Amino acid sequence: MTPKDIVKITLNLVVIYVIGGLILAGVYAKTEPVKVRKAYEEKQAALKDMMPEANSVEKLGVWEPHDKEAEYYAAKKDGKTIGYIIETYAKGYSSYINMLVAVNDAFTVEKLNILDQKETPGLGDEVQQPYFQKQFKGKTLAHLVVRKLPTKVDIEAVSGATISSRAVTEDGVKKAVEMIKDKLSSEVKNEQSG
Amino acid sequence: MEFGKLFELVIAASLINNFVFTRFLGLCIFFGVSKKMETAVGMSITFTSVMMISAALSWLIYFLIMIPLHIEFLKIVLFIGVVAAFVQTSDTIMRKVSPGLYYKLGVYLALISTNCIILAVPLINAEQGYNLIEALAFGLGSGLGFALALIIMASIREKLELAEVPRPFKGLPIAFVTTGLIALAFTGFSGLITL
Amino acid sequence: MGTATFKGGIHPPDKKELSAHSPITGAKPPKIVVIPLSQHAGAPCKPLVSIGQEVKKGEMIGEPGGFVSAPVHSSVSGKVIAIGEFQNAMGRMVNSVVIENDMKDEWTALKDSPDYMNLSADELKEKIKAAGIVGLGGAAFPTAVKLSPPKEKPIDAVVINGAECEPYLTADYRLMLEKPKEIVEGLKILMKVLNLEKGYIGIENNKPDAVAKMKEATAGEAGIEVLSLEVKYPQGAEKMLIKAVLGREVPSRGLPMDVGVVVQNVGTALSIYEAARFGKPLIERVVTVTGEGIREPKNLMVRVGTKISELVEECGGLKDEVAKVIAGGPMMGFALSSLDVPVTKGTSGILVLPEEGIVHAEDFSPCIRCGRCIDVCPMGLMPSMLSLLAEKGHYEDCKEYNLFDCFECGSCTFVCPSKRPIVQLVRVAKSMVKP
Amino acid sequence: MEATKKEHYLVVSVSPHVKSEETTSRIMWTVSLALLPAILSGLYFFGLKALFVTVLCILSCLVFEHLYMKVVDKTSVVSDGSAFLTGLLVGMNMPASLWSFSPFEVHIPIIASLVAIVITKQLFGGLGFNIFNPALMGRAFILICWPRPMTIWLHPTSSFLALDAKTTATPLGILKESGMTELMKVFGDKAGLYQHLLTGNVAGSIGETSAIALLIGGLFLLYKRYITWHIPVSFLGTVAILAWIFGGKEGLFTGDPIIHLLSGGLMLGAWFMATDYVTSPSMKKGQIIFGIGCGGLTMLIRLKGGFPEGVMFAILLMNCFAPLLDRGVKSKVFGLRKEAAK
Amino acid sequence: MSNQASLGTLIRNGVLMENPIFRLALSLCPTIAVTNKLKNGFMMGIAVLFVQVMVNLTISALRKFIHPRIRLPIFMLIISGWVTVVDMLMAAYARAVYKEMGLYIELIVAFASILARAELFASKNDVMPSFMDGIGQGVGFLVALCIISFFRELLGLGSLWGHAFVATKPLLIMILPTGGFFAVGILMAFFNWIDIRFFGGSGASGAAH
Ligand SMILES: Cc1cc2nc3c(=O)[nH]c(=O)nc-3n(C[C@H](O)[C@H](O)[C@H](O)COP(=O)(O)O)c2cc1C
Ligand SMILES: Cc1cc2nc3c(=O)[nH]c(=O)nc-3n(C[C@H](O)[C@H](O)[C@H](O)COP(=O)(O)O)c2cc1C
Ligand SMILES: Cc1cc2nc3c(=O)[nH]c(=O)nc-3n(C[C@H](O)[C@H](O)[C@H](O)COP(=O)(O)O)c2cc1C
Ligand SMILES: Cc1cc2nc3c(=O)[nH]c(=O)nc-3n(C[C@H](O)[C@H](O)[C@H](O)CO)c2cc1C
Ligand code: SF4
Ligand code: SF4
Ligand code: SF4
Ligand code: SF4
Ligand code: FES
Repeated sequence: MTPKDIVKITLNLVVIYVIGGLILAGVYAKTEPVKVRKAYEEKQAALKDMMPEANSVEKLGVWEPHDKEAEYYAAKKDGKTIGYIIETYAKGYSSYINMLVAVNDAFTVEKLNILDQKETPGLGDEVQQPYFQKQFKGKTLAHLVVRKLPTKVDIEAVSGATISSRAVTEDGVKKAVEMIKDKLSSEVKNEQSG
Repeated sequence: MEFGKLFELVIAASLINNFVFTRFLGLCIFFGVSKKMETAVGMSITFTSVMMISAALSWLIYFLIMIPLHIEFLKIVLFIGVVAAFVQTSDTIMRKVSPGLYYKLGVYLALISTNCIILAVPLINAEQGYNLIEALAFGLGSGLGFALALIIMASIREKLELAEVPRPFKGLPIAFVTTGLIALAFTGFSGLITL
Repeated sequence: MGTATFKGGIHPPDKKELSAHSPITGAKPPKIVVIPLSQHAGAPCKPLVSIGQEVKKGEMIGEPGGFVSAPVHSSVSGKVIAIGEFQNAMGRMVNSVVIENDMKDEWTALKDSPDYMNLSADELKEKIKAAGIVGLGGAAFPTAVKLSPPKEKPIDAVVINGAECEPYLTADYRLMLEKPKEIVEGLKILMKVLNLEKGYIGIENNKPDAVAKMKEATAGEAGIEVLSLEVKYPQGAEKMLIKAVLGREVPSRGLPMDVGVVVQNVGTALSIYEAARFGKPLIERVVTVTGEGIREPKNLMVRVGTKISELVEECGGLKDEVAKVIAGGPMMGFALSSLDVPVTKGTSGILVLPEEGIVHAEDFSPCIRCGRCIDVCPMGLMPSMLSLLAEKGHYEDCKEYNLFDCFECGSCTFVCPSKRPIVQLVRVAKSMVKP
Repeated sequence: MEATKKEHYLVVSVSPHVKSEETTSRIMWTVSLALLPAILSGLYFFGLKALFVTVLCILSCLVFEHLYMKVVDKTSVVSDGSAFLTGLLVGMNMPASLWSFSPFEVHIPIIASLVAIVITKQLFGGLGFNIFNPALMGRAFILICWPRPMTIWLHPTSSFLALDAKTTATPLGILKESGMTELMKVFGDKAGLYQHLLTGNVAGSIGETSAIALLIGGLFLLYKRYITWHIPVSFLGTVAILAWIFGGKEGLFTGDPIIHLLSGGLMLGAWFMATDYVTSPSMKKGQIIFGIGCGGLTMLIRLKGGFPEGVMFAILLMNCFAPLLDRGVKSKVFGLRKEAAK
Repeated sequence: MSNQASLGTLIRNGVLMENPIFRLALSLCPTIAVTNKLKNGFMMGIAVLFVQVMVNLTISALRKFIHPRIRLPIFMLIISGWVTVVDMLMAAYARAVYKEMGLYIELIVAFASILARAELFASKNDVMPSFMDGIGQGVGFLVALCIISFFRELLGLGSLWGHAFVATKPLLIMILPTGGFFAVGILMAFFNWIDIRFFGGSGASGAAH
């Protein structure tokens, strides 16, 4: 390799890196804020959707269902807490099912939204269907149990996917409600004792 | 418990989420070198070792350099650079130190550096936020799973050489159908470990 | 059950009762004999006679063409009427001497040796060589060569092969019943030539009377043992026989002498005795003419060179218009395309299968990998793979499956439910690649 | 003598000149015969619906085989019995509930037959060349496509013509989902359960429920030497041992091997499907490894996996390894010692 | 491929004769991974098209400037740069699709077909032909992905571009791994059949790797 080659190679590298770096940095600078903003908006929209009557949602804390990080929020209307939104994970048939649960201040379920799951198409993934998710509205802790027969009081399993149904109901929603109830009562206790 | 988790990770990466049969990675190489058992074995060995080392290397770069500097967005450029550089270096070293081994495995090294699977492991590691040990386990599992797939496929394709496969299906098409059927058999592992 | 045997093998219906009870009788003297100059493994003979020459019975008409070779003698007295290429049983054209029988049966002078047991080993071997003796068990390998093992391969046992495992054939069986003493003498000569203490006679135990006869004949003979072997084809193949009798495994692609053994057929033993005692050359042998397609199955003492058509005639002729005539047994014999070919030193039987007994080799189906062929292969091969590879033209790959260890016994082909012509495919493969 | 020569037509072919009576089609038909007790038991417990489904599968397989041969211009060999046997086995692996026209479900067995015959068998070169067990591949395919109908099990009833569709869970399904206590509740006690499992008076695929009928067929094949002991024994043995060690809830070595041996598709799989010559290794040593692999995977899936039953996937997974096992395990060649190998 | 070849030929080659997927069997991973829905397949195709064209352009423009010794590393650098651009763009503007197939977008960087075109064509030709070649190759890829994902979504989900035609899923397996391999295998065989039947070809597809 002649010195000329070395110079040329160095020049090559420098030029390409500089130009490439500039382009990438430029695109990054342009897209990153969009990405962050959109992600934020999506999340807010999702949270909002959980409690339409609330006009602000405030993060309360973080918990770790199945060692995964999840947040929970207080939904407020005109500064007054009207309910809570909890993100959770449930151990399903072949995947962890990611969902948002909304409860009102009496800890009755308002809404369930399954965000992500990789259950068996045609079986377990039916839990994503509205007919299954709608059942949860108005259920209290005592009625968060799965029945395999038609029921109006409790949760009726998706037929052929009892495991997934149970996961959503008992491992997901129920535990989330229990958690928020626990946390709040201990906070209350703390406040009282403190 | 920690060990149990790692074991699960290896099993999951090799069987349940086998790169070839469920994740669709490394298919070009998979179909390219599974015609003969000899090449399949050579590739398997090369692959598993490269997989683990590049998992470790890229983990170090990602967590010790890129995250502190906030240049995660360059991960594609840097990972491919690191992996290619590593493969190139081992190529050179192997040629000098062990020409015999180089003669056997060198050609696979060259194939690997332009393969998507080699990049997939660092990317998945980064996405999942695995720690170093987990990243290594994942690299190992993926490598073993790929090796398993290659060796099974090579033995089947050698057998198919003698079969009267309909002419339009000869070669790659029947290999694809076979892979589909193996993938179907591998769904038997689904639900074994929740991921 | 204690009967010695080997791994694998098959049990085809043995059909020996067709001819088992007919004593050996002399065949009618042929009017013409066609004596091929190459009846043995090894180099062909050079003719010693010319057209028009008168020859005596037992006169040498062809001299050995090399070390692995054996002289050929006239089986009749008469006149040489032609020398040239004639078809043999395998369908090949071979140089042959045609002699017209003058029906006088005049012998040449033979050298009688009543005290043959006192001759030296070399003298005995010379007699065997001069008598043109070759193995009568199948391959027709010159016996004298077998008896001259190289120094580095010491021989410590000789085995007389009385298995006669091929279905239908009864030539060796009748010999053992009718000439047990002579066979034992032949064995003793073999032991003397090779300077051995031990000799064995192996007989399949579907021939208990032959076992009894041979035991009787060997009573009081030190060092000779008669063993009854499990009935199973190919018990008589020499590698299997040695495994059964001595428990030794002839190495892959090796020879019996690699494990210190010489194997000879019972007929060969008899010829050895006759050569040593009377100086009689090998000009006739026992041939079983049998099968459902022939009217009167017989065991005949036949002169070498007799046309097969004459034997068929003597046994009442063929029953059907369409038939398969086989030189040898049903497992390894050759189907004849013409009956106008001569009996040679290696012809142990003429088998006639009637029309309904013919299996057509053409309609075979794919291998279903049932593994039956693998179970029966006495050599422990994978005939299924051999046949598949050969069928698809992957001849080189056959070697990985030990192509050249196959001795074409046909066991695999017999059992194959898909009727695959495995032996044929193996032969094709063998002809396409170098060992 | 000239005359003799003229009169006769001599057939020439290569040795050997005698062959055994065994033929491929005789083997296939005999294996079908050995399945008769099991299919009769299936018909007894699941009635006309089972008959309908089984006949549908057999006919579809025969038709697909014939059509394929016509399309590729080969002579049709439907009479060799292998397509019939495949069809019979496809049928025996279906739940009888698939007889239904409303909701329309009869296309399911037909597609299973299509996958079995055309994709799994013929695309790979036809009889003798397929890598995977056709009947099981057909079943796996439809299980994934229509998981719901494929997991609806008719209640075994003794009334042949009953068209009601009372459904229930399979014993293994109950065991997996609700545990042993629930199982005992349904069947009374262990003896009652064993009895049901032996006779076949439980929910399940048409031909898999009666362990005793399958055992009779399997032993018949063993006696006729159409199969050897290696695969069934190593398969069943592995299942029994693993069930005993890991099958119990109270800890190691508390499991009940008998339940696992008698239930699900194990008997059918071990005697009739893992033993398929074409898709299993041909060397004995390979067959034993194959059987152990099948047993191990079956129990892994039954105890830890997502499916209540693992026999089908276990056999299909081991089918992938059969060519490898054949390659790795070679016969011991006479007179060839390891070090002597050239 | 000579420089005289018309632009039309170049495109036709890419789309038909040397289709990276069906004829060359290159870049197979995304072919199967993202083609369970038409929309995903299409987006992937567009992404590849974009990268291929931009890479070809960049390399042909810089080809005199790049020192041959470090040709390949530079090519890789350029490719990974453009892939990063696509990755960031999609992450920001096509979020739903990106969530489903982000990994495979990033893996475009390792597509043998892109590097192969860069090396075999763009590094030897002018900007304009290289641009056309990129379009040809990219469109070929796009078409293949669309064909595969068309069948897979239609059969597997009974819908197209997310619009359902039937309430049931006709052949669910088609959107699963098995269905992906089947679809590619059967389509390849179909093209082979056409080749054999109508053009007397050998029907052998697939240069290894
Ligand atoms: C191919 C296949 C996939 C399955 N996938 C799921 C699933 O995703 N979720 C689930 O709960 N059950 C799934 N199952 C069924 C379970 O194994 C179990 O049988 C079912 O949950 C029992 O529910 P049932 O009592 O309502 O029938 C699947 C079964 C099969 C055969
Ligand atoms: C498959 C097979 C079967 C054989 N069976 C016999 C037999 O039953 N009796 C026999 O004498 N030779 C048999 N032979 C020939 C023997 O292997 C061996 O060559 C012979 O006994 C040697 O003696 P010879 O040289 O006197 O013929 C058989 C050979 C083969 C390949
Ligand atoms: C090429 C060749 C060389 C042989 N050399 C010897 C030998 O040196 N010593 C010996 O005892 N037998 C020798 N044999 C004879 C064999 O051991 C065997 O007896 C003969 O081939 C008969 O075969 P059969 O089993 O088919 O009858 C030789 C055979 C062949 C074909
Ligand atoms: C013992 C035995 C078992 C068989 N088992 C099966 C089976 O499980 N599934 C099947 O489709 N065919 C089976 N067959 C039939 C036949 O071998 C099968 O169709 C081939 O796989 C087709 O090449 C069996 C045949 C035999 C002899
Ligand atoms: S068939 Fe062959 S081996 Fe058997 S007895 Fe006859 S010659 Fe000997
Ligand atoms: S079969 Fe084999 S051993 Fe016997 S004569 Fe022929 S070549 Fe020799
Ligand atoms: S013919 Fe060859 S392969 Fe067949 S059984 Fe005999 S030795 Fe084995
Ligand atoms: S006996 Fe015939 S069908 Fe059976 S494995 Fe051997 S060759 Fe194949
Ligand atoms: S290996 Fe070629 S695209 Fe993945």
